[in-house]
Amino acid sequence: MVTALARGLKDKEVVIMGAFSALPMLASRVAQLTHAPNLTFICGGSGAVNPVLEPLPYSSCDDRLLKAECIYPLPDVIDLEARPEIDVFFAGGLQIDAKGSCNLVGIGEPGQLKLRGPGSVGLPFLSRARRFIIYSMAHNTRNFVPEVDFISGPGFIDQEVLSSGPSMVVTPLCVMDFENKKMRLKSLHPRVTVEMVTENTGFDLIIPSDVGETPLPTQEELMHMRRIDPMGAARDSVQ
Amino acid sequence: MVTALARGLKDKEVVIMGAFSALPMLASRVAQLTHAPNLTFICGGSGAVNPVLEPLPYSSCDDRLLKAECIYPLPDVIDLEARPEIDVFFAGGLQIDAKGSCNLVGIGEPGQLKLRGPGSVGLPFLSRARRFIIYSMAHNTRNFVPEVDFISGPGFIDQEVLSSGPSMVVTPLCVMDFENKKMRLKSLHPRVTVEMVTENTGFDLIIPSDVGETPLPTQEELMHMRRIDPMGAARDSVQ
Amino acid sequence: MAREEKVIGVDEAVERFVQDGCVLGVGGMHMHNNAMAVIREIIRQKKRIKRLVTSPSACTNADMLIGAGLVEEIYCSYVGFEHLGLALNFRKFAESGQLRVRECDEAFSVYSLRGGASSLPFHPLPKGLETTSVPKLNQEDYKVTKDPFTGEDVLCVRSVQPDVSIVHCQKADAYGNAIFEGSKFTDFDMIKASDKVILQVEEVVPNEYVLQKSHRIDVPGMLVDAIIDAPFGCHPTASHKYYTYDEDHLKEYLKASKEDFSVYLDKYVYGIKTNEDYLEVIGGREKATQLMERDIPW
Amino acid sequence: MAREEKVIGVDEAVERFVQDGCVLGVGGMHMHNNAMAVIREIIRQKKRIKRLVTSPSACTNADMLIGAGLVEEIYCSYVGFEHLGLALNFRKFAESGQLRVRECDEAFSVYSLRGGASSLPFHPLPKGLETTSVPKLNQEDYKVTKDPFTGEDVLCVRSVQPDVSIVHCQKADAYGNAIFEGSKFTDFDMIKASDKVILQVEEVVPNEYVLQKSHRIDVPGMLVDAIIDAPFGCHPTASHKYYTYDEDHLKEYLKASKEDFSVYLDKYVYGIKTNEDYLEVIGGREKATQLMERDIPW
Repeated sequence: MVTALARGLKDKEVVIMGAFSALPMLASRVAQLTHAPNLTFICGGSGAVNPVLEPLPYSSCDDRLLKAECIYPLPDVIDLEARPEIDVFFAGGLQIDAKGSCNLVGIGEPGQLKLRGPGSVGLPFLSRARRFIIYSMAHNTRNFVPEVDFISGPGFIDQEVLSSGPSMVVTPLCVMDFENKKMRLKSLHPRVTVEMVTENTGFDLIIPSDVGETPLPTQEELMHMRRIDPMGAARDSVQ
Repeated sequence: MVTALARGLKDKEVVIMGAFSALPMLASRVAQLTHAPNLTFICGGSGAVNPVLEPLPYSSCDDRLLKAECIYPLPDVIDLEARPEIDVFFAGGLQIDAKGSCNLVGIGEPGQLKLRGPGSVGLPFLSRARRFIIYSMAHNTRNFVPEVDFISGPGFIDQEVLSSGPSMVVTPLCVMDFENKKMRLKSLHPRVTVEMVTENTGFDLIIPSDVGETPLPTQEELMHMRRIDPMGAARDSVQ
Repeated sequence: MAREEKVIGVDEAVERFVQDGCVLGVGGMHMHNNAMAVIREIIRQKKRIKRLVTSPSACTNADMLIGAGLVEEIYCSYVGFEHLGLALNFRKFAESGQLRVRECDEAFSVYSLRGGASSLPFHPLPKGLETTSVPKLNQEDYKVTKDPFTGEDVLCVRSVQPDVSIVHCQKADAYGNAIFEGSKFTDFDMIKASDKVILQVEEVVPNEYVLQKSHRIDVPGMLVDAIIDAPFGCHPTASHKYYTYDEDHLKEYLKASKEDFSVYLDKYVYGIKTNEDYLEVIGGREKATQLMERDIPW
Repeated sequence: MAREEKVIGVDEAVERFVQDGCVLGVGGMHMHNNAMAVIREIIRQKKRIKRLVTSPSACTNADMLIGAGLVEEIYCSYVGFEHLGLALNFRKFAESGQLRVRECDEAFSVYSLRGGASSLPFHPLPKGLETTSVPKLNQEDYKVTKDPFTGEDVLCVRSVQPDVSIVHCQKADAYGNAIFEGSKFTDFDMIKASDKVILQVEEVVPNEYVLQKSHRIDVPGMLVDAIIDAPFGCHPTASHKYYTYDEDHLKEYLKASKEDFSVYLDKYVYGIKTNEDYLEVIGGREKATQLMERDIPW
């Protein structure tokens, strides 16, 4: 997952992530240490810009992030999220749908939620990031649904937004992208089959003829990951 | 002048001043060292809160103000000026009128100014300070006028404002206050006569029967002034 | 005359500044810098909270007050425990309708406080945020006006000014001039927007310390009404650069809030008198040392 | 691959980032932290400024560009020299109509940039500011909308986003992570609001220096496009904690702007090639020492 996320980032991009983001933090740092030395990444609530991540913490607001190039106050981070500076936003949700919308409000009807979610936090800013990458620690029919009950972060919706939308989805099973604004399988992680993915997805995923295998980390990437994350914070995140 | 200004401040008040304010800076610090230990004063553009003023600088943004309890960023100072926290605002202008309005825009007609003033800066916030004190480095018929050409800071105007308005005016000649929203002579500085004041005021000042003499500084006040302002920055301000 | 100091006891601070039925702000974010010593005292004094205002990501600071049954409604951008899971008191009270949720998002949390801090009647939002479900779920706090320059519709949020806020800083002098030693989160805007501010600190430093680094002082004392000297007062959350969060304790908390939360409250809140007693109950010096001993990269 | 550094020559920075006809922001306030090395280069390259944006109190940073005949219009809250008197180029060009003045005030300066920084279409003002002459004199930039929560009229200002801003910080690393060693004035909001940022600094520090004090870094490098290493680059204004303003020089400047300003420009701007040459012309090491030698209270 880390490798797929890291390779989804380009040099000179500005990348931002929110809560529960050991995985995108690690991916961003690995990208920076390999193919994207001019990447800037911002760890949400802490405001840490380009933290060295030695070691990678579990919490996005941890003071281990303070060894960084700047601790940018959160209100200023939010201002930045509204500016065209952000190239990539990492997103997720209780529910993710075929068009890439994410939901953290809850599951059920308004006023009669079966599951009250934590709340939408920064996901509404997906409408303004150049593009966004969805990552999910689980892949099953409960979280990959035909249509989200509530839109916290808009994917390809009917209304026009500034963002070009979601570009990639990474789960413990596979990597997906979008074709005509609908989710499409792109590559399978080792030992995962197309059937395992379709069985665990609550909608008809586009399955192209040339589904590849998700590339494995290089020796260099592995070395960085092990050094940055000796505690296994990123691995622990995956259910 | 310093003594009159200092005694116009009460303990626990929050006081703010803008450009060209050696005089109110010194007055505030003297007040703090004598009768108002819980006074807070903020030196405009520098953002210095409670600077020790050793020594008193000429410029309101001087880095000599950095020995202070906080350098509050200017945008935050402006936010504060809009809050009910500010008790006293020090004001002045190219023109000051009988109702205590101040003008820094210029003199003449819009689009055909005879004198282009520097601009209104923070004076519009006079509408929100609990009260304000006007100080002027000169007292003549050119700057004390019946009605200002432009309102940079509103005195007693027809529109309702949050402020209770101007409470005191201090010049090199005298101290004035307000009666029924019009300026009134309160006390004369040593060696100044009522005639000297009326001749140098461009409108009919209210002259009560009991015009007093402006109190002289006490030994304690004098000692503080000499220690804080050995260069004479405050004295140099007066024309 | 002498200058008055603002350091007082937590019981006195809560009695004086937290009124029944108030709009309460609580600072900190996720499991960091939650001013728990003051929040526990609010629970002990059973102060009823009309409306709770938090940073964009609230944690036990909100969940514990909710679990104690004291909160009527909350502006909710996020209440949870990040990698440790959902906030179960919040879930229970929200799902059952005992807690009214005013749905919001990070933009609301930030701009409503900034509007409050600047005495603005409302705060506009950047374009795009009208596309989510949030403004539709909360038409009381999100409304549309016209951009007077273009005539276009613009979504706005209500400005928020808490009656009183509880914020944790690492250091302050006795007059309230305070320093955040790590992340500030949205605490500074909360302080600016609030009518009264109770500041919980790890340590009270001399005024001379403040004068030497004035341009690194984050909060001028005039904004602070009471200072609570409470070392380890953020436990079980972290205080940046002082100690980390107590993961074992947070797991015990989450387990209790799944089962019977009153057991937790009895043991750690109602049964406790002073901050010193609390530190004993959570594990004393050994626990404190454990939370402080870390590989610190800075 | 290696990370790219952003330190470049002032001539290259102005060529690349200051376009003819741009909206230009200039930082600093009164006679402090004016980024004069860059401003002198703008004059040498005769870049025409469509609209000048300043802090609430501009000084020689605005007056010199105006005196060089390069500025079409200015958002004016204040242009002057504080205790040294009025800005005479500004007066002359404004009174003769050669300079268009968009009348404004400190609230406009602060909130228009904050609106720009937050990508808001406009920024509301606190009540009361509609009572002065300023909004009446500038109905282009001050307009009224409805508070959607109360239906009341609210005065608003236009948001401002300069095409490029010129700001002075005391320190930055080669990637633009920068520190204000004294007052920040409104420079930080100006940086946030601007499309491009040229940062003039007293000294370039190692990245390791920045990593050790990350929570005291005021500007993250991603906001900075070019760094100009210009010791004494604020002269004749001050650079906080480095040197004070040159009062003798400012008096010479004011005298020249009263008489024939081209004499001043020829001597100190057009006739100069490098920052080192400039430092020689203003008095060399002796002058520098004099401006640095002060009783420093911090």
